Amino acid sequence: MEGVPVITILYFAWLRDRLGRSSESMPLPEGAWYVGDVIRTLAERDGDYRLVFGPQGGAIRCAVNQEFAGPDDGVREGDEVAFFPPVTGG
Amino acid sequence: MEGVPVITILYFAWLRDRLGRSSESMPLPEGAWYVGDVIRTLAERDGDYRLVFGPQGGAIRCAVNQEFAGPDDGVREGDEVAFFPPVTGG
Amino acid sequence: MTIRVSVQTAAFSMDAERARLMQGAHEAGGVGAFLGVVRGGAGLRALTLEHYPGMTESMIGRIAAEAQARFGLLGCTIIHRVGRLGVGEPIVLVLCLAAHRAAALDATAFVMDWLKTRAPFWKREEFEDGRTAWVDAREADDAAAARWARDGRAG
Amino acid sequence: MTIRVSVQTAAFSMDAERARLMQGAHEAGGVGAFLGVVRGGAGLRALTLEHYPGMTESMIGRIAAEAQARFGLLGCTIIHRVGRLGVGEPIVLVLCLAAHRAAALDATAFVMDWLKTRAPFWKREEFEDGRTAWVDAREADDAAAARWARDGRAG
Repeated sequence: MEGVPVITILYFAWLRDRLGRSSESMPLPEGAWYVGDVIRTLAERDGDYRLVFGPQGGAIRCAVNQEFAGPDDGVREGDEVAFFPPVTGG
Repeated sequence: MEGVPVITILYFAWLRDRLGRSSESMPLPEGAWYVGDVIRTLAERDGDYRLVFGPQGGAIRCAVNQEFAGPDDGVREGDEVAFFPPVTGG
Repeated sequence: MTIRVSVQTAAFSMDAERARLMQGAHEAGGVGAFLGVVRGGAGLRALTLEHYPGMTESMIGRIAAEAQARFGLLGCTIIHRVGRLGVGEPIVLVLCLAAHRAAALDATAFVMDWLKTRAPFWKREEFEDGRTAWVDAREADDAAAARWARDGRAG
Repeated sequence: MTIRVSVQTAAFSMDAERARLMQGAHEAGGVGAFLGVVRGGAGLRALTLEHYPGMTESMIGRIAAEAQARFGLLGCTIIHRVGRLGVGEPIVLVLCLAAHRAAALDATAFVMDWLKTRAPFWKREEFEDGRTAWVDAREADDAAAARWARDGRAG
């Protein structure tokens, strides 16, 4: 995999429980790449990914490099992209 | 003094300092009697009383039997009538 | 609903008062609190707080009961110290226990505003140079208390 | 201005945090506070709090700095626990130090409203019968946070 640009994806709370993992690497295709592209790529996978990231999934929030981000925010090599439910702290 | 109806008067904060006492008894004349009458009676005394209760005195509050009261509130035998500056707790 | 009112010279512990207030209140979601201290500046060394024993406790008890009714509190603790207190020392502690945070914090503000205008305490300032002076009531405190009468938030 | 942020599993002491916050702040008039606890009911036994390490601390630090700027705070302490917490146990402590009570209490409400909507924590409920369920975000919390954007009180 050396030389292939990747991003790190993190999952929290029920997303992590459902997907059975807390993080993974994803190779980044050439060209401009956005949070929305990452979500579409994950939704095209089988099984739980489609349930979580597809149109039937619950409310999901995203952060890129620990800043809240939306579908139109860019993603670059080495970025940390986190997906999680709306927060419930306090 | 037995048989003469009296009220107890209490002074707090700068009123007590100025008058040099924290309490005193005052005989109650016959007939209806109000807080305003007590203030006028005190203001007619000499010296510090006139300064405290007269028109040149500072802001004063009153309580009758530990309830805030105004000049038109009644005063009866045995009542505890307190005079003090506006409160500054908290 | 537990109301605890104390007028005392001794210091108090927020932790101990919080534990006492919450005892058995499993439906509680949080405690709103305010701790007032002697503010320094202008050469102030200490305050001496005086009060009207009996009337103080009765007025504070009523303020707590009013807060309970308006904000649906599960409990309310109000501790007010008297005597001589140096700069930085705690004067007053208000704790309001409620199911939700908005009620707890609004009730705390309500109690403080009314304490400032209805509870018979008086403060005498003592300065570094030995001078002493009674503190004047602030008109801002009357205004703060009055807003609860016209405020749509409650009653 | 002292900002202290901590995300921890350990319990905390309001008295110790209050003393630490006020150290040397002689111009302080009071501390506004909120302590959030695990609310019982409906067979709840405990909550488990999870967070996003790194982002949590950074978001809480920003919320504290924003409160400091809006309300002129002299100091702000925000402690949020994570891990498993039983009914009645403290989850979060917010302390806001200011010259006057209104700023201290308004800042406390502001911090809590933003914590609920911006800090990446998630709660999983655990019931007496062994069932567990992730807590859904409340729309009321978004509304509470949004009011600070249109509110005339600050900024």
